[in-house]
Amino acid sequence: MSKITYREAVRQAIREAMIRDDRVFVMGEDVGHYGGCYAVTLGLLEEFGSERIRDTPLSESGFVGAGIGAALGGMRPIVEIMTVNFSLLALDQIVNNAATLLYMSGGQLNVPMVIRMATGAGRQVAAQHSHSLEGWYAHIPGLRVLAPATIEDARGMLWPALCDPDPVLIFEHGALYNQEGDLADEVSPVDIDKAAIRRAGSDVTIVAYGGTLRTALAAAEQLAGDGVAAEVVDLRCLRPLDTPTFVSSVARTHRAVVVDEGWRSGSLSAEVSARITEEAFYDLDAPVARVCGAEVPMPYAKHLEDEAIPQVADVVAAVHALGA
Amino acid sequence: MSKITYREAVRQAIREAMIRDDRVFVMGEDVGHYGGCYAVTLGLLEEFGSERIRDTPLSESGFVGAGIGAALGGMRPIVEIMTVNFSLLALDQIVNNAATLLYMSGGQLNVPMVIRMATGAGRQVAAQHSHSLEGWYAHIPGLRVLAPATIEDARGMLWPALCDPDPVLIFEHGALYNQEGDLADEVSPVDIDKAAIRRAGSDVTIVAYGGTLRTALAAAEQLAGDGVAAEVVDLRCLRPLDTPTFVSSVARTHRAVVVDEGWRSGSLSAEVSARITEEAFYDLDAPVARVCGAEVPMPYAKHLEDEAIPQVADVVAAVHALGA
Amino acid sequence: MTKAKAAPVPVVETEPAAGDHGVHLLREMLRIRRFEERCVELYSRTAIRGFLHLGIGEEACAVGVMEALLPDDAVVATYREHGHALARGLSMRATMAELEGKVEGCSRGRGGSMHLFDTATRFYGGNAIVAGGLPLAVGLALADHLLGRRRVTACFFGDGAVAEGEFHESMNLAALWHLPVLFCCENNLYAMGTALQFTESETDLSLKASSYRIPAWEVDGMDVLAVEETAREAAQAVREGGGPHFLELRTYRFRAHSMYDPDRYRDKDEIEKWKERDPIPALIARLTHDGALANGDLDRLEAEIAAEVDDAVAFAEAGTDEPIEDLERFVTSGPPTQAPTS
Amino acid sequence: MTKAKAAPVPVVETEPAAGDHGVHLLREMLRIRRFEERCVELYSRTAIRGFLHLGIGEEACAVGVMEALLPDDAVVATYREHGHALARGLSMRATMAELEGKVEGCSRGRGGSMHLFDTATRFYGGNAIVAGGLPLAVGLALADHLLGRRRVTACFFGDGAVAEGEFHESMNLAALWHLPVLFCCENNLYAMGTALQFTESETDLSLKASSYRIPAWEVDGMDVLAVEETAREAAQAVREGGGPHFLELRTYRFRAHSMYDPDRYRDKDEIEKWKERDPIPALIARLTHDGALANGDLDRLEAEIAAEVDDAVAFAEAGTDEPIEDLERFVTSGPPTQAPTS
Ligand SMILES: Cc1ncc(C[n+]2csc(CCOP(=O)(O)OP(=O)(O)O)c2C)c(N)n1
Ligand SMILES: Cc1ncc(C[n+]2csc(CCOP(=O)(O)OP(=O)(O)O)c2C)c(N)n1
Ligand SMILES: [Mg+2]
Ligand SMILES: [Mg+2]
Repeated sequence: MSKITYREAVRQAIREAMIRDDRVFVMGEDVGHYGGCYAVTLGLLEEFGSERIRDTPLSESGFVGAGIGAALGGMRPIVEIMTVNFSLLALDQIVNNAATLLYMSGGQLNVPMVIRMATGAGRQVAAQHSHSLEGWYAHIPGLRVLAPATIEDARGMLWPALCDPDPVLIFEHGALYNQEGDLADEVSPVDIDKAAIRRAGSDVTIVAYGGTLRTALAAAEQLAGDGVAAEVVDLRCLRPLDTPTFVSSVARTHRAVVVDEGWRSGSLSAEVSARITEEAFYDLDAPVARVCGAEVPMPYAKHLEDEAIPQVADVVAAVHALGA
Repeated sequence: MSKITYREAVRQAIREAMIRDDRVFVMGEDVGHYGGCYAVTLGLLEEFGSERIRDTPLSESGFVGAGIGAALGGMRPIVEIMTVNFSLLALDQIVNNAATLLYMSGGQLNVPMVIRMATGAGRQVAAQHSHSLEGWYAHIPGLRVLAPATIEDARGMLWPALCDPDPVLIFEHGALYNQEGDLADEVSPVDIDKAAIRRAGSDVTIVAYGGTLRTALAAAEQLAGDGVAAEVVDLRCLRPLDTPTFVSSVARTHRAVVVDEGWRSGSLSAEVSARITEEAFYDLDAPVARVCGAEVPMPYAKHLEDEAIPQVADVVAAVHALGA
Repeated sequence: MTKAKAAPVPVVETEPAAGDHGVHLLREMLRIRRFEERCVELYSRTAIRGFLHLGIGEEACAVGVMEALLPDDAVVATYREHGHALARGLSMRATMAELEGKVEGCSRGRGGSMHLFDTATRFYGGNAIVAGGLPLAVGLALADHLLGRRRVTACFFGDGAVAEGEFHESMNLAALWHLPVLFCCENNLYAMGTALQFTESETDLSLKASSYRIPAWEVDGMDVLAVEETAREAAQAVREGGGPHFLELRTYRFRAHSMYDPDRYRDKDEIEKWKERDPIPALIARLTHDGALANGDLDRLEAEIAAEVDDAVAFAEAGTDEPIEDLERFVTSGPPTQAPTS
Repeated sequence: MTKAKAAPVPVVETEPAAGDHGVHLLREMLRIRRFEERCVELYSRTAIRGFLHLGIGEEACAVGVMEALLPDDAVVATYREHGHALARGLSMRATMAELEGKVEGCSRGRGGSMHLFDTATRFYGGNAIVAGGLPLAVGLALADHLLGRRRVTACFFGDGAVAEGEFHESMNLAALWHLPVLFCCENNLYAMGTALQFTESETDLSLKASSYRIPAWEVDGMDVLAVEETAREAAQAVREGGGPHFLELRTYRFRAHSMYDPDRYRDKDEIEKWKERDPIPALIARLTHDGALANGDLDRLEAEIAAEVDDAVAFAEAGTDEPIEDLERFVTSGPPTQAPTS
C-alpha cells in the first residue's frame, strides 16, 4: 500500500503500458516538454523520449485523426486531449472515423486506441472550459467510454482499455487529479465492463460516476446520519452502460437518484433514468429523480459556479424528496 | 391553398425573409451556383446576388463562426450546413461561441442567427452521412433547436427563428424535402415554443418529431384499425422542450411511446422518457417505451438500413407491448 | 512548381512509355472507365443506390499514382474512389458487389460506393467527409515512422478539401514530423458546384504546400505517363526519408459531381474542351503512334474488360444480403453489447 | 516580409515618436504592466481565481495596434487579453471587477480573466478556445462589408493558433471575400510549453499569409513605435478596401503561460535575454533621450497609474456578487425556459 494521487495513478498506468508494449505511445498538446497540462505525463518525456511522448501542435482534429491512423497502422496510441472542451474540434474524427471504421469496413479495420481527456467544472474556468460532455460520447456506437472515479480505476482502467481492439475514451474529472488515497502495490487490472457498488444500502440507489461519485458518497454518509441507507452505484463505464447493476440495485431499494454534472436536458442521467423506468418500473416507489448541472454556460464567479454544480445538499434533498 | 413540397416551403420562407429584412443573407456550401445540395436555395442566387446568397468554401468551422460574427455585427445570417454530419466540424463554434456569448458577456452580446441543416438517414448514404444528432444540440443551453416535420412548419418556423435574438438551429429531415402537401396562401408564423398534437387519441401517447412524425402518424392510423386510439405529439421544438404538452397528453392516455431516429442510448427520447416519468409517474399504467434507431453506424445496404430505422411496425408493436 | 524558398522543387521530364507498360496503363484506365459506365446503368435501374461519385475523366490520376506504390504502401481515398480501388488491386467483383450492397462486397455491403475498404491491399477507404482522410494518412505514416518501416502512404483528396482545417493541420503535422505521406490533390476545379475561384483566395494549390515546407509538383492529371513519372519521383523521395511530398494533379470530371447533380454550374463548352483532353484516347493515340498498340489490340482489350465487368456484375447480382441478424455485428469487436433496439 | 508573389509587402520605416504621443504610449503600457502585476498579488490571495494569463512583456503589441484603430472598429482577442482590453479603453475598474467575479465587472463576473467583453468599445472578447476568435472576426468584418461600413476588425491570436484549422479557414475566407480584418499574430515563441519549432514545420509565420494572398508584415513586437507604425499602415490599407492584412508581432512573455505553469520548458537565459528587450524601459530610454520625458515625469506617471490600479482594486473589492437567482439569466434573451435544476 502506498499513498498516491489520482494524477500519479494515471501516470503510473501510462508508464506501465509504455514499458509493457512498445507499440504504446502518448501524443497530445504539451504532454512532453510541459509535462502535461495537469502534470499527468510529467517526467515521461525524459524517460521515453520525444518519439513516444510526442508533443503536438494545437491541431485537435489533426492529431486525433493521426492517432486513429496510427492505430490502423499497428500502434497503440494514447492520445491526450487536454480537456473535453477542445475535443469538440476533434469530434468529426472520433465520431466519423474512430467509431465507424470497424463497422463500415465490414469488420476489417480495428482502431485500438485510447483517448484520454479531462472533463468537468469546479475550478472557476468559466463557460468554454467547464463542459461535462462525456454523456455525448456515450451516445456513439463503436466507442467505449470510461470514467474512472477512484484512484484504483485511474490506475487500473488504462491497460484493459489499451487491450480493447476498439477505441476507448477515458474521462478524468479535473477536480480529481489532486485526490489522494491508498493504492495496493500489486495492481490488478479492473473490469471495464462493469459498474461498481461503492456503498451498500437498502433505502435508495444513488447513481453517479466520475466527478459526482464523491458527491454521492458524501451525500450517502450524511443520509446515514438521517437514518437513510443509500446504496451508491458508480457507473464507471458510460458506454456500454452496465444496466443490470443499477437496475438490480433499484429493484432492491425501490428509489433512485441519478447525479450528473452535465446539463440536465439530454444528459447521461436521462438515459439512466429511462432505463431504470424501462426495466424496474414496477419496483419503483417513486419516480427516478435527477440531480444535474444547471443549464447554463458555466459562470466564473464562485458562488454561481457552486450553484450550477450538483452539491451534496442537493443530493440529500433529492433523496428526501423521494420520501426516503 | 396550393400544392407545394417541403423543399419549396423552406425556399419560400427564405425568400420572404430576404425580402422583408435586408440584414438577412444565406451562407453555406453550394447554396449559390449549385442551388443547394437539396435544391432548397435554387434560383435565389439569381434573384438576390452573390453577396446575399453566398457560396462558401468547405470550411464548416470558418463559415459558421463567420455567421456568428456577422450576427454580432448586426446581420441576420441564415447559415446552411449541408447536413448534420458535417456540423461536427463546426461544433466548437456553435457550442463555445454561439451558445455562450450572451451569457458569458453578461447579457451584452446577442447572436441572432439561424443555422439550418439536413438530418437523418433513409437514403442509403451510409455511416458518415446518416446521423441524427439533433438530440445532441438539444443538450446545449443557449440554443433553440427546431425540427419542422410538416410543410406548415417548414414554411412558418424560419421567420420567428430569425426574430429570436438568440441562435436557432433548424433541422430538416432529408427524407422530407420531396414531401408534398397543401399550404394556405396566407401563411402565418408558427409558435416556435410549443409542441403540437397532430392527432388526438385517448389510449396511448406517441411522441415523435421531424423525420419520425410520419412514422408515428402511420402507426396511429394502423392502431386505429386495431381499436387503439393513439394521440400523436410532435415535439417541434427540441430545446426548450415543451414538456407540459406531452406530459398532459400522457396524463390523459396513461401510456407513452417515444419515437426517435437517433441511437437509443443518450438520444432525445431518453430525456422525453425521463421527463414523463418525473412529471407523470403516478399517471402511468406502464413504463414509457422507446422506439429508436439501432445503435450502429448506418449500413449502406437497404435491408439493413431499414432494420436500423424506426418503422411503423416497430411503433405499433411497442404500443401493443404496453398493453394498449 | 512551387515558389517556396524552403522546398526545392524537382523538375520532371516525361519519358516515352515502354510499350507493354503503356498498354498496362491503358488497360487500368479502361477498366475504371468501363466499370463506372456500367455503374451509371446500374444506378438507373436502382441496383446501386445512395451517393455515386464517378471519376470519369480523372482515371489517369489514380492509375498513374498507383504505379508508384509498392504492395506494402497504403492508400487513403475519398468518396470518389472506385478508380483508386481498382487501380490499387481490389477485385472488380468485390468492388461491384459492394456497390450493390452485397455481403460479398469489399465492405460486406455496409459501405457502398463511398466506403470501399480492403486490408489486403492496404486500401483504407473510402472516406466521405471531405478532408477527413488526411489525418488518417498522417497517422498511418506515423506508424510506419515509429516502426521504422520504409513505406509510403498515398492520400487522395480534391481541390475542395484544401479549404478545410483538417487539410492544414495534416500538412503541418506531416511536415513537422517528416512523415512519409504522398499528398495527392486531384484538382478538378470544382468542389461539387463551387468553382475553385470561389473557394480559394490563392488558386495555385501547390503554393499551399510551400507554407509547410513541403515540396510540391503540379502535374497534368490528364496525362497518365506524366502522373506516373512524377508520382514515382515523389514516392521515391518520400520513401527515402524526404518527408511528405505534394502532388497537384490537374484534372477534370466529365460527369456531374454525383448522380443527384444536375450540373448547372459548368459551361458545356468547358466540359467539351476538357473532353478533348480525355486521358484514354490520348494514351491510345500515343501508343498507336509508338506502335505499341497494333490493329485489333484495342478491341481485344475492350473485350477482355467488358468480360471482366460483366463478370463483376454477375457476381454482384448473384451476391447475397448480409443476414439481418448481423446488423449489430462489428459495431465493436466483442459480442454486441446492446440488445437490438428498434 | 512575405515572399508571396501575389502580396506586395509594404516596407515600413520607424519614425521617432512625437513627445506627447510617446508618453501616451508609455502610460498605456505601464497601466497594463502595473495592472497585471497587481493581478499576481490578487491571485496569490485568491481574490482572482481560475486561469490567469498575463501579457507582461507583450504590452507593446496591444498598445501599438490599438493606436491604429478608430472607435468604431472591432477587437477580438484571446484569453491573454487584459492588455488589449485596457488599451482598447475598457475601464480598469470594470476589468478588475470582472477578474474578481463581481457583478460590476465588464461581463458581470461571469467571464473572469478569459472573457472580457464590452460592447461600448466593440471589444468582442476574451475567447478561450485557441483560434476560436478568428472566425468571429471574419464574420464581424463580413457584416461591415455587407453593410458598406469602412471599419476594421483587429483579431489577436498567438503563434500556437496558427496550427489550428480555424486559422487556415479564417485566413482563406477573409482573403477570398476581401474582408477588412487585421490579423495580429502575437508570436511569443511558445504555445503553453511547446516551442514554435515543435508546432510549425515553417516557423516563419508571415509566410503562411502568402498562401492566402494576404499581405504580411513582421514587426518587432517589443518596440511599441514600430508596432504602431506598421499597424497604422496595415489598418489603413484594410480600411481602404485592401482586404485582410497580417501582422506578425514578434514578442515574448516574461512570465509563465498561466499561474498554474511552473515554466519548466524555457531556459532562464532565454528569458533574461528577452527581458533586456522589455518594451517599457526601452521606450522610457528613448523618450528620455529625446527629452520627452523629463526628470520626475516617470514618477508622476507611475503614481497616477498606481492610484488608478488602487482605485480599480478598491472598486472590485467593494463590488457585489451577482444574485444567485440570476444564475439562469441571459442563457437566452427570454425568461429562463428551464426551471432551476440542481
Ligand atoms: C466536411 C464535408 N463537407 C461537405 C461535404 C459534402 N460534399 C461531398 S463532396 C463535396 C465536394 C468536394 O470537392 P473536392 O474536394 O474538390 O472533391 P471532388 O468531389 O471534386 O472530387 C462536398 C461539398 C462533405 N462530404 N464533407
Ligand atoms: C483549442 C484549444 N486547445 C488547447 C487549449 C489550451 N491552451 C490554452 S492557451 C494554449 C497555448 C496557446 O498558445 P498561443 O496561441 O501561442 O498563445 P499564447 O498563450 O502564447 O499567448 C493552449 C494549448 C485551448 N484553450 N484551446
Ligand atoms: Mg474537386
Ligand atoms: Mg504563444
